[in-house]
Amino acid sequence: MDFVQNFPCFSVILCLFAGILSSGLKDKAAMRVNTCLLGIVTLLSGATLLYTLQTGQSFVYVMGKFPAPWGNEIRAGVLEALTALFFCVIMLLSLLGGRHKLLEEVESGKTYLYYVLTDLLLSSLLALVYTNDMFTAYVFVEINTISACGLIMIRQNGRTIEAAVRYMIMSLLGSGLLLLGLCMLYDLTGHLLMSNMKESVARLAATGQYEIPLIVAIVLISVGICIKSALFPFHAWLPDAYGYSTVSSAAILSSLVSKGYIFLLIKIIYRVIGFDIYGDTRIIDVLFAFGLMGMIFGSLSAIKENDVRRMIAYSSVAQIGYIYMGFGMGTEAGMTASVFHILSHAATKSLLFIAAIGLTDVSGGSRKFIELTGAGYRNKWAGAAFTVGSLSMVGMPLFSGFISKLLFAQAAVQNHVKMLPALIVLGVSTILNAIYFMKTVIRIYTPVGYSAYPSITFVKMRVYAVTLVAFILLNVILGISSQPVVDMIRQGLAMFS
Amino acid sequence: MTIFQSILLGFLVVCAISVSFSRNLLNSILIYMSYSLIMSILWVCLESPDLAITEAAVGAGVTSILFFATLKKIQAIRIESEKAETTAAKNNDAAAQGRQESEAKDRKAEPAHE
Amino acid sequence: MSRRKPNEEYDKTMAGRFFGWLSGSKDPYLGQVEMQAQEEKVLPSETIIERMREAQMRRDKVYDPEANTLARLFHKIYTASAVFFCIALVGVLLVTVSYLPPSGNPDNPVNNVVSERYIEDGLQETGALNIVSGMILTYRAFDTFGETNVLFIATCCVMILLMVDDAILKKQEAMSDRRFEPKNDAILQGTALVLTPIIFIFGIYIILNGHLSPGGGFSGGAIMGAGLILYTSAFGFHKTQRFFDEHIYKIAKITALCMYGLIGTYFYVTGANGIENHIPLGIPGHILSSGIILPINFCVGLEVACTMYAFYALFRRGGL
Amino acid sequence: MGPNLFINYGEAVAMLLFGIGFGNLLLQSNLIKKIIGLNIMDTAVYLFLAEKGYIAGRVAPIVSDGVQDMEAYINPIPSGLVLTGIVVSVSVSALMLALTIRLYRRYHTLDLDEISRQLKKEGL
Repeated sequence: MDFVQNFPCFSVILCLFAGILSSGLKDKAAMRVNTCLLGIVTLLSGATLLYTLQTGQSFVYVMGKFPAPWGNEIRAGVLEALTALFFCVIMLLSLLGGRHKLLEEVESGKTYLYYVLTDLLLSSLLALVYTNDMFTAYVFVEINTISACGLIMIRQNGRTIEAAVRYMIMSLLGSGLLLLGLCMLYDLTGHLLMSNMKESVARLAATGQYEIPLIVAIVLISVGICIKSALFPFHAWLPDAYGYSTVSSAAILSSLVSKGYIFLLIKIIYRVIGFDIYGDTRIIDVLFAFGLMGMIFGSLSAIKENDVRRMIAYSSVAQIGYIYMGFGMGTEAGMTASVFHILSHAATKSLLFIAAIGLTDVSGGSRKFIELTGAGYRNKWAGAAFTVGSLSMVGMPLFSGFISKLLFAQAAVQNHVKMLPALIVLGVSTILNAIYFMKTVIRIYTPVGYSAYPSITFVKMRVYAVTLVAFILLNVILGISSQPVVDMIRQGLAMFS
Repeated sequence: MTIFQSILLGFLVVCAISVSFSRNLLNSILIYMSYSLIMSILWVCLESPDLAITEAAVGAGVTSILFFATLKKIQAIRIESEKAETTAAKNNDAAAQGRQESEAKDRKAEPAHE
Repeated sequence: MSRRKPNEEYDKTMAGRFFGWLSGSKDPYLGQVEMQAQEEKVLPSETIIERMREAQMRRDKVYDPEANTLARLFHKIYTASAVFFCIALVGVLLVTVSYLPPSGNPDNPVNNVVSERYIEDGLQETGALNIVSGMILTYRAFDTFGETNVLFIATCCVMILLMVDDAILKKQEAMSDRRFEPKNDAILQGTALVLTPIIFIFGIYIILNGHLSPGGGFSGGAIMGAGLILYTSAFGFHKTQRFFDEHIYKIAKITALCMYGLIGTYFYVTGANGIENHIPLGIPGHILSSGIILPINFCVGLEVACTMYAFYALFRRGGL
Repeated sequence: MGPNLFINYGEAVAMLLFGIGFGNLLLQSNLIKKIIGLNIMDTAVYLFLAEKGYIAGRVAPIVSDGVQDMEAYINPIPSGLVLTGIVVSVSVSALMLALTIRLYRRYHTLDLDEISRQLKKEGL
């Protein structure tokens, strides 16, 4: 066995260790440990990605000496490694971009706990990405939920605590349903490892035995994960949680935490239930419908919003709708588009959050649109970054959002029944996106002769500006040379089944 | 054994429903405690002693203690004489003034009975 | 900045103009484009106050359930639909249960090769008489490590919420003298004096016998934590702090988790790479046996006991 | 309705409890009761699992007298899963209780609807 195959296991364990050790360190040291950790894990994920691309197949890593149906397992293929790499990079950039706000907004003496939380959050995300065992997935979903709750409430005002409570209640409803579905599936198959479960499920589906319990279990798992990832009717907690927490948390939550759950759902669809059986249950039609509704209603709520961060949060609801719409197509192309949208949305949404904080900082900390007038001149880096993010969200060519919209449109054309609604809603949603994002961009570039707030220069915010530039580059790279990424996603999805 | 288990299961359902409808928070936590204990007995019947020990220690023990500590913190456990006043204050909850008064009273009374 | 041209010339180059724009030296629209800044409209302060009052009244009206029939209606609809959803959920689940394999039947799909190997070879492979302990700590060790980390992260979150700064805590205690101390209740203290050692010994017994009899790290740790809580509520935080303060808590927690992590990692990596691990399994039935299970149980027990006590202390006092 | 509802009476009760807990979590406006509902929901799932692991006439999976036969012991896997689950649920409920304390300190009420009404009235 090659040494590289140890890397996924190492990266999860390293994150856990870093979190544990950071809990005994001072604030500064914990920050350094966190940054080093993110760098190392990025390298490890990159090496895994290269290795899987070279060998062209996925590998299974047995945690302990007991093989398949008895022990825990980790599995890494192209898609897993790509997602892990992407998650690490985005987390690193989000933390760097929000660092100056973190010092202001978190009680001094508790900052190290923030880094403990992010370390463990990263470990849970990686475990969700790599795991090949349903119960491990459940345990790490819980770690993910608790640490996300911590990230929300670490900035302590009444709003965030209330948002954290709402978030926890919705998440725990979702976890309960997920656990129940998982137990039922275990009862029907007798296995907990994904590969063995898939064999049993295929056998059950072929013989028609236990048909109703199987469908109910699949529905419970899907609904649980939909609740946790804030699909449209379950999104009530989202605007407060994203809008009032500290900016790094908002970026991480919107771009990584919900995506981790969605990635788990993709794994379950492909590796536990099987794509065809999942398509036959018709739950994908429900996902499709709710995805479309989310696209419209999320955008409408965003237009009504008078607060820039809540607007971006509502835009997340719409984007999650896009992802579920891709699931709902029930085709490979739809899945590819969804996975690409996960990556592109993660890159863009965190950029928008980080840029928005730069704009509000030069507007006296207010997030109302009226105060933001001309903020693009006062903080030019943030203004440019916000413009790039908005253009990408709207779907301008050159940026990543364009590619994902293109892929969604292609996928829609292949599916004859769902083509018309998908294309119409895609168009309407793009227009709505354009309305609220362009409104903001015009607002921040409306000149004001005299401003009460001073402008900010490069020297004062070097790290912040470099982060924004890195984000913009990431976006543009995803937009211009999207083909290799799309190919990798196709290859990875092919490895899943 | 089946009859015994059925009785226990019946108790579980009764406890769960009465938790939802009991007015006093202290009562509902006590009922939840007994729910946990019944659950752990049931697990002994189902031949899982590991679970029974853990549930008795964690579910009925530590979780309930945490609930009590919370109630103490939010001043839901009051000494009897105060109870009448505060329930009266609770009834016209909309009147914010009355609430504040009762809180002020609670704060004054707190060191005495903590 | 090293630049060869003098300042005036540099300002005229593209780079100079770009960086000048970036650092906000000049607003490019002003004067050159036919675009004028809006004049600021100044409202008299009475109007502002009036408007604020109106807005507040409007809000009160909109969000007051007594005044707003629409909100009340919405609430009713929400409640009704939630009740309906719950009843429907229970109905669906009951129907599902009626189709599930019959309970207590040996031929169910759950009783397959997986549990067969756990039962028939578990003793030889793990050295533990208690198959459940053997299963969660060796076969499925990664899950259990994750679970211990759930406890750890929950403590961190509770700390974020409830931890009070040490100086403030000291001041508070100085002001309201024995706020967190009990009132020297003779019955409570007498009982605690007898019970605490027994509870501790029982907890340690359960942890050490985790691989031989029911129990293990989690239950034993919870029992020990309960013992600590009993001692604290009888004798007060000051007496507990003599042997268990924040410093010791941190050391114990980090040591336990790191030990667990190291043992676990050694076990995973050697197992996965096909290297023989040199952990002896011992003779089944002895206390010192069963390989990694005993030390891991010990670590888990320590961590759980610390966590349970930390929850209680943070809830009661806001510090350890 | 399938054939096994009355044979699976333990599971049926577990599902009933799950529904009650779910309803509490969804409908109660009092936070403490919500948390109790959450605990009831979790334990209901664990009851379901334990029932599924039980096999009539067999004993707990602790090797005694050197008998190592599949026919002698119940399935150990559900017990292991539930053991994990109990610890998860206690940490989640501790976190929720801590949140409750903070929320009470800020708004002096446990009613989540009341809190959001106050927030909206403040116009935030």
